[in-house]
Amino acid sequence: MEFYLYLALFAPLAGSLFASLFGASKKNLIAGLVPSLLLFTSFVSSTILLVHILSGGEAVHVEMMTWMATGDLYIPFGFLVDEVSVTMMMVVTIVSTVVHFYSIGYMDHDKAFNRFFAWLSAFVFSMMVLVMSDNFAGLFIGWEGVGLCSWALIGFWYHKESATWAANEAFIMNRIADLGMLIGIFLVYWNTGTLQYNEAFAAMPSLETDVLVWTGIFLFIGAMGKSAQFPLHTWLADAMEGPTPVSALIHAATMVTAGVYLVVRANPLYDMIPEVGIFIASLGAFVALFAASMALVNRDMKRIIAYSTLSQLGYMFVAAGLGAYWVALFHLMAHAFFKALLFLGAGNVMHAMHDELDPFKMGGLKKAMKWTFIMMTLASVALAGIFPLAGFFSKDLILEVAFIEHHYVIYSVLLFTAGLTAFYSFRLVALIFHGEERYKLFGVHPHEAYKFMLIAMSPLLLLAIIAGAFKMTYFEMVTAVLPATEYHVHSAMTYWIMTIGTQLFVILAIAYAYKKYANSNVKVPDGTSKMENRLCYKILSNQYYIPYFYEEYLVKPYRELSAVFWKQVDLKVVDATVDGIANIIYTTGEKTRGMQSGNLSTMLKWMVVGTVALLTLAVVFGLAVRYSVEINAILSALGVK
Amino acid sequence: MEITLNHYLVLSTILFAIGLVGVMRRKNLLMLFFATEILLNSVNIAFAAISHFYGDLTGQMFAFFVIAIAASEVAVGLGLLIVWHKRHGNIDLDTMSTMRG
Amino acid sequence: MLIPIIGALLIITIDIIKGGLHKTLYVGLSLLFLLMDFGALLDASGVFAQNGTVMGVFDVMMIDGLAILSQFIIVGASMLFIPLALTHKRFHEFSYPEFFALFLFMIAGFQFMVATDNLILVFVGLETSSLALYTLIAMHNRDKSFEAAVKYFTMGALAAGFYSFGAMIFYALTGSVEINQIASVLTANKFEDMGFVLVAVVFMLASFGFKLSLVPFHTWAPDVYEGASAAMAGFMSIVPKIAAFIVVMRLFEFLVNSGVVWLEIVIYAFVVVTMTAANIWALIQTDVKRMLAYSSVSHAGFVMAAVLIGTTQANSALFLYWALFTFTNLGSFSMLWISRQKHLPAYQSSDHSYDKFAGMIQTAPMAAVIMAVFMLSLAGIPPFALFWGKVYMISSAVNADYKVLALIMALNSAIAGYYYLKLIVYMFMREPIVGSNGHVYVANATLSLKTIIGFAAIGTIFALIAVNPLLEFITSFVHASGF
Amino acid sequence: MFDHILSILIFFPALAGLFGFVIQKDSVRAYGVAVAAIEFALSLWLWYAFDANVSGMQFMEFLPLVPAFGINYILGVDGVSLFIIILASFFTMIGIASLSDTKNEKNMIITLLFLQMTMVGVFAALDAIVFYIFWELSLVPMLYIIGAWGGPLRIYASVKFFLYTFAGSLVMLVGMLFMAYYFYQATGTWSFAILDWYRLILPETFQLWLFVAFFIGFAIKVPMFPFHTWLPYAHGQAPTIGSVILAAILLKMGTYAFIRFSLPMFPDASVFFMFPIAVIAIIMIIYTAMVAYAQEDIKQVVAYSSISHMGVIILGTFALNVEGITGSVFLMIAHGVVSGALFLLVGVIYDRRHTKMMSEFGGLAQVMPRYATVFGLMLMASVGLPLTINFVGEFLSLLGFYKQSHILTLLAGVAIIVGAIYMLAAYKRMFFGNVTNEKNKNLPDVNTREWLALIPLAIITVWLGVYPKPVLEPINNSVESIVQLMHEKSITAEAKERIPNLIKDAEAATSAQEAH
Repeated sequence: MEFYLYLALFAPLAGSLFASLFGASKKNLIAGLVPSLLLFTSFVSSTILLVHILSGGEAVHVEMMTWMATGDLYIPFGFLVDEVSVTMMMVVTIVSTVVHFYSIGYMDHDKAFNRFFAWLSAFVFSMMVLVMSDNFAGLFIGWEGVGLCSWALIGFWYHKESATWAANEAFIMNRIADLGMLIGIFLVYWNTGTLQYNEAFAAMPSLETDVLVWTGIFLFIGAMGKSAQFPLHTWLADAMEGPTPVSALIHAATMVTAGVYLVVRANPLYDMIPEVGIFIASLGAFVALFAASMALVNRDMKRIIAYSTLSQLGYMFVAAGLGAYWVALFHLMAHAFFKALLFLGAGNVMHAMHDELDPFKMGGLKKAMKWTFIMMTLASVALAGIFPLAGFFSKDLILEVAFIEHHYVIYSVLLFTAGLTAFYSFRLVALIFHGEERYKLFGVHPHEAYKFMLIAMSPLLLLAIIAGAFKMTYFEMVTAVLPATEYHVHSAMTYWIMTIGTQLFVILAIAYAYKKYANSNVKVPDGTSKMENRLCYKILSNQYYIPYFYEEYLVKPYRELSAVFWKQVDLKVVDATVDGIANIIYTTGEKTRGMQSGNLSTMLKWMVVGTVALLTLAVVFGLAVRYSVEINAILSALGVK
Repeated sequence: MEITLNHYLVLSTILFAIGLVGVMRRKNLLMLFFATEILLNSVNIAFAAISHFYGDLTGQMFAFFVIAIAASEVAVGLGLLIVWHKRHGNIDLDTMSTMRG
Repeated sequence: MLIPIIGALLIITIDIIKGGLHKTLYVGLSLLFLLMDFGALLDASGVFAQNGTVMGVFDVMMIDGLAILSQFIIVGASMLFIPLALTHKRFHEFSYPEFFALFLFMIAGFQFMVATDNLILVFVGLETSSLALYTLIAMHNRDKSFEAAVKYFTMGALAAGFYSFGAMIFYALTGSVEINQIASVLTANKFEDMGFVLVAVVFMLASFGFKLSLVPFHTWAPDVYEGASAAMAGFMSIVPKIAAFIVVMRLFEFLVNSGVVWLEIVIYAFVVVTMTAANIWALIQTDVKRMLAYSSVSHAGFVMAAVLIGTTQANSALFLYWALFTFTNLGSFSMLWISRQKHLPAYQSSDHSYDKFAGMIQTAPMAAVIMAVFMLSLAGIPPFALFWGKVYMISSAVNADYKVLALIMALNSAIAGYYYLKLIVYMFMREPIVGSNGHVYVANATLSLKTIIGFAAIGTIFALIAVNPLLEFITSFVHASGF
Repeated sequence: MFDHILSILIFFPALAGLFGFVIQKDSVRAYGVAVAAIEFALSLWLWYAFDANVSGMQFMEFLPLVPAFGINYILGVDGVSLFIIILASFFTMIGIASLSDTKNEKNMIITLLFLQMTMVGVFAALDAIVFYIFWELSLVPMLYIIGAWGGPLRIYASVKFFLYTFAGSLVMLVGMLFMAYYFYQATGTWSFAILDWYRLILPETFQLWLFVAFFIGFAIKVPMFPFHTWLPYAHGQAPTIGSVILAAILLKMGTYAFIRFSLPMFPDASVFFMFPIAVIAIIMIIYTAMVAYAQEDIKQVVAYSSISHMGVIILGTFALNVEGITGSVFLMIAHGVVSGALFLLVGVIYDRRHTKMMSEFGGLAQVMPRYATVFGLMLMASVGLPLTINFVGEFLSLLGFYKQSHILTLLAGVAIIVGAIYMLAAYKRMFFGNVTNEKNKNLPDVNTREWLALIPLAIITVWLGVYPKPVLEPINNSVESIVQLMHEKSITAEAKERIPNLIKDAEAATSAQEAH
């Protein structure tokens, strides 16, 4: 088994290195194929491991070598394949394999083809490290690694100002969160004396609660950054500057879910501190709604999908926060499939439309791109959570969890959000594929993507449809390590009401979306229509002015303050003092050199003056000594001691 | 009245003071040398008086040495003075301030 | 001690018998006599090591450790100086045999000065040497040197007046002119008329302050150094001062140690002011020679601290410092001496202006490196000679609990660093001035001069080998003579 | 022969430098490379012969210098100094090898060889005065390098560098003399041997004063805020090789000296001043990082970034526990490698365009992809990405200090954010976007001579990031002995409590083992 573990782990790295050999040379198909195949092997070996786990084999745990060892600190490169990590491995390898093959077509015309695959495989490697590590330090390696790769891939088209800006924003925001993560790790180490998951979690129950609370909070801050939870969410939408496959792999399926994975991984910790769990859950619910609302009015295809990702992450955190870790993980998995599918579909559309992103400028594409249309529709259905697709099983489960745990506010928020989700997903579908062909105005001639790209997407389509079927087997598996709480509404009655109610609500939302956007009188908005001038529309389309706020009140001041520190403080104060001291000495010299007038009689005067001065001193002192008795008497009379 | 040691000392002190003032005020090199002579001789007086007071000869010995040295000093001094006068045609102190700072 | 006098007389007689002989003869003769003198010193030191301090000649002469050590320095420095007369260019003072005769007389004077504790003899030695020195300076025979001589002479005369007056008061107070007698009498009567003692001390301070060029009695130093030939200046920065230091040590340390607070304070002030002020003035000089003049003033102030501290370590530090200083300072002045031109080029404001040395590393690398070594040593950069002196001196200050003084001394070296560095900057980092070729820097060089410089350089660079034996030797002598 | 390996390491380059004078101008570079290579080989042999399990000093040498005053020529290395020595010889080698064409190259190379002597000497010296000698002497060649080959402000920069450091170290010298004096008081014998001083337990007041005296000397060298202003000038004006050596080795002298002198000699004072110094370190980290962000000159960015990193090193040092100190020592090496590499990289572009202004560049990634890649790697190392050399150091340093103070560590951790900000911003300005400036249109990519220097550095950066054990282990052992010494020497209760007692812990651990 260990062999397969190493294979699964290092195959992507090999792919990345291979591709990077061609880094600076011009496009070479090999550089794309080899990594993809290596990823496939990685996928295969992950599957083997999964089978091994499913067939009741125990977790595979290897310790490759020491990384850091000093004092009492001992950090190995250790890897663990248990029920949780194998799930993640599967998700990562499946999606990334698909995305790789897809990208061979998608990046076909890009001159930096090779570089793209180098980074993409590198990302997969870091992601594997992240999920497979058996200690926090290893997790952190992957954590930073994926950050780096996402930086490089968001800024992949580095000649675009917006792309590089978004890349840096993403990296820095993640860094902010990583600081929290780091502090969390320190807390774990100094309190449990180790960073190994099992030992650390074993030691935790004996610690006092506030330590645990702080640890939980700081670790979660790290999770917030990666999973783009409020207020660190702005980078995700901007990250859409990257190539679409990147968005599909990193910013939908894998990296952004790392935060959820962390919480799930640390479930023993979070079980001990439910108050933090509640916070996580409420934040998740808030983000779910918050993101969905922004998706409602947005006019950028990819951003809409990004927001929906954000809101789905919210769902996952709700589940995780409420202790339903396996549910969170399940939704993570399901979501990965249909969201990746959605993105890849969007990628096809972009190609067809020559990188046009505004759905209002499309419409009626279903004729031109039949398969893409079908796939995206199904993906949206899954996302909306319509029976019997994947979304239904995972998402409604979360609703139930919220309901059963008696968090009715969260429940209702999530329910409402489910409606919104359905609405904006089908708003998108409708705008792109239905209605009349507005793109003709812009003189583009859309065409369906390559066959093999569509084929590459098909596994995702399949999984998006049937993933729900594995629910119980999956449950059996993960609950070996995760708290096994079955979530059943007690009375079948309420259950059916809930389920059907939700379904109806969602379907209504979908219908409304179609009615509003699928008809022929949808025009390309030009900022005049009265809806666009509504306040709420403005707020939403400006993402609640949060990016503006960051720019104005954080970035700018930082820039100005730095300038002040340099120009005013460092040069004008710190340095000036040093030079000032030197100058004072020098100028005293200049001033007093007059003493050396070179005139003999002045010199003589100086001598005499010096002598006389000394004389007077001497006389005074001498008198003082001679009459010391009297002087002391007088002083004491004056009360001086 | 009887002349005591103190009178001598006071006298020599006064002379010394005069010498000092001369040294400071005089601009003429020659006068300057005279002033220094006064200085030394004032000391001689004191030495002679004190040695008489103590009744040992050390003081007078010192005085003799002082005289001798004063003499040789004058010799050297005058030598320098003459050379200077040869070169510049004056013996004014204020002319000799080419080096300064 | 008589040896140099004999030598001087011999030189004069030779000249009387047959004039117009070449200077090399006189140089050789003086060297010879100085060597004999040195040998005699060695012998004397042997005797001293055997059976302690020796009094001689009606008990006015006193051969103790200080005397011997200081004479070593005096004679040694003179031996380093004499060969500098063999310059490439003709400087006519050296063509007079009187020059060498006077020189030897001067040495004798200094030796007398240090080898006695009788104020009369000190006075005699002081004046003999000074008078000779005035003449030697004047013999350089340029306007500036005459001016220098006159200034030095006049102030010297005043100083002599002060000295004799001070001595007179001491005599009046104690009826003796022997320092140890004075000391014993004063301590016997518990300094009852402190006022007068202090007055006497003031006059002594004034006269020796002049010799040691303590601010504000230093005003002669820069001018005289500038006026005198570089070699003579280097000599002046070492020999007269060590002689004066010995007398000051003899005279003041018993006063300081017997708790005359006033004197302690005053000397403290002198030390600090001299060090700092001289450093500050040295910063702004444009002529290297003048800068070195001020720097020697500040070094004197630095060493004056030993008199203040007055422990055995401090006194040994004084000798160690001065021995090392001899090498370094003579070396650097000789470097100026060999770069001495007869006529100033247009771009030079004075004989040794800084810009004369611009870009020296490219035109005369070897000379530049040696000069740099001397400068670094003066700045107290380890492991060059003066560093060890500084360390030992500061350490002695520390050990005597003069913490602040130690800090001031240290920081002064930092200030001093600037102007030594200035020369290095000119030599290594500036571009050479057009029309100056490397020859300028060795215009005046001959084998003997180079030898001396090499000698000084080696002494400066490899000082750390010599430090230990030197230290042990000095300490034992100083200790044995009760300082 | 190898009993005197350290002396050989110190004086071989100097002697070779002397011989260098006679060598013909054009072939002197080859000579320099050869000498430096031999030196490097020797230093590697030192590592090979070094016994990692011994925590004490090794290859000790003793030679009386001024026994009358207790000054002796004592050498020795332990895990702390070993790798900095190797680093020094390594950088001299690649520095000379990759030296771009300079006027009077000969002087430069000879100067570098002398500089190497002083550098190795500082880290090998075990006698305060010998240490001081090399410490001061190291200023002179650097003064010359900056002043003779530097930019327009070179003279101001070099003199400032020299005087500032000189003044500081003079105060330190006074401190040393005090120390020797106290030792004399206590034992009746003069000694400047550091190992003797270790045995001396000082009353706290003395410790405080001495600590301050030493601190001034070290702080200026490090340089710590607010004594740092000489550094930007020195770096800004120095030629590439000068900046490389300065950043890679000379700055480490200060931090090394903290570990060698301040900590073991004044444990209580170290504890007493821990928080003030930590605050200074945090100011260094954040403030200088912001200043770096404001720079327009890429070299200045790197210069200020080194100050920022030195802040982390200081913080780790004053964590006063094994994790922290080990981390800081490792970070010294890491920062040496990375900042050295960064300065080399800046030099690469400077040689091509003779400007360091970032506004002059932009879109370089298209013109010089390989250059961009190496720069990117070093940049990521400098922002402390895991699996690069810097991360190990920063992680351990912060981890260590977290034991002492949570909130301060949180503040110091901001380093990983602000560091990313200025570095990414600089990288963006230089490499991303389109090539706007005509002059950049066809710049040649990195050439072989530059690869010669960059590839080894890149390899080290990753290798030690992935597998730091061979370096970390010896450091760890030596640091453990230092910490233990501090614990035993400390007299105040607070110090006892803040400085961990390893032996006790060890016993506790073993007993726990038995319990299982």
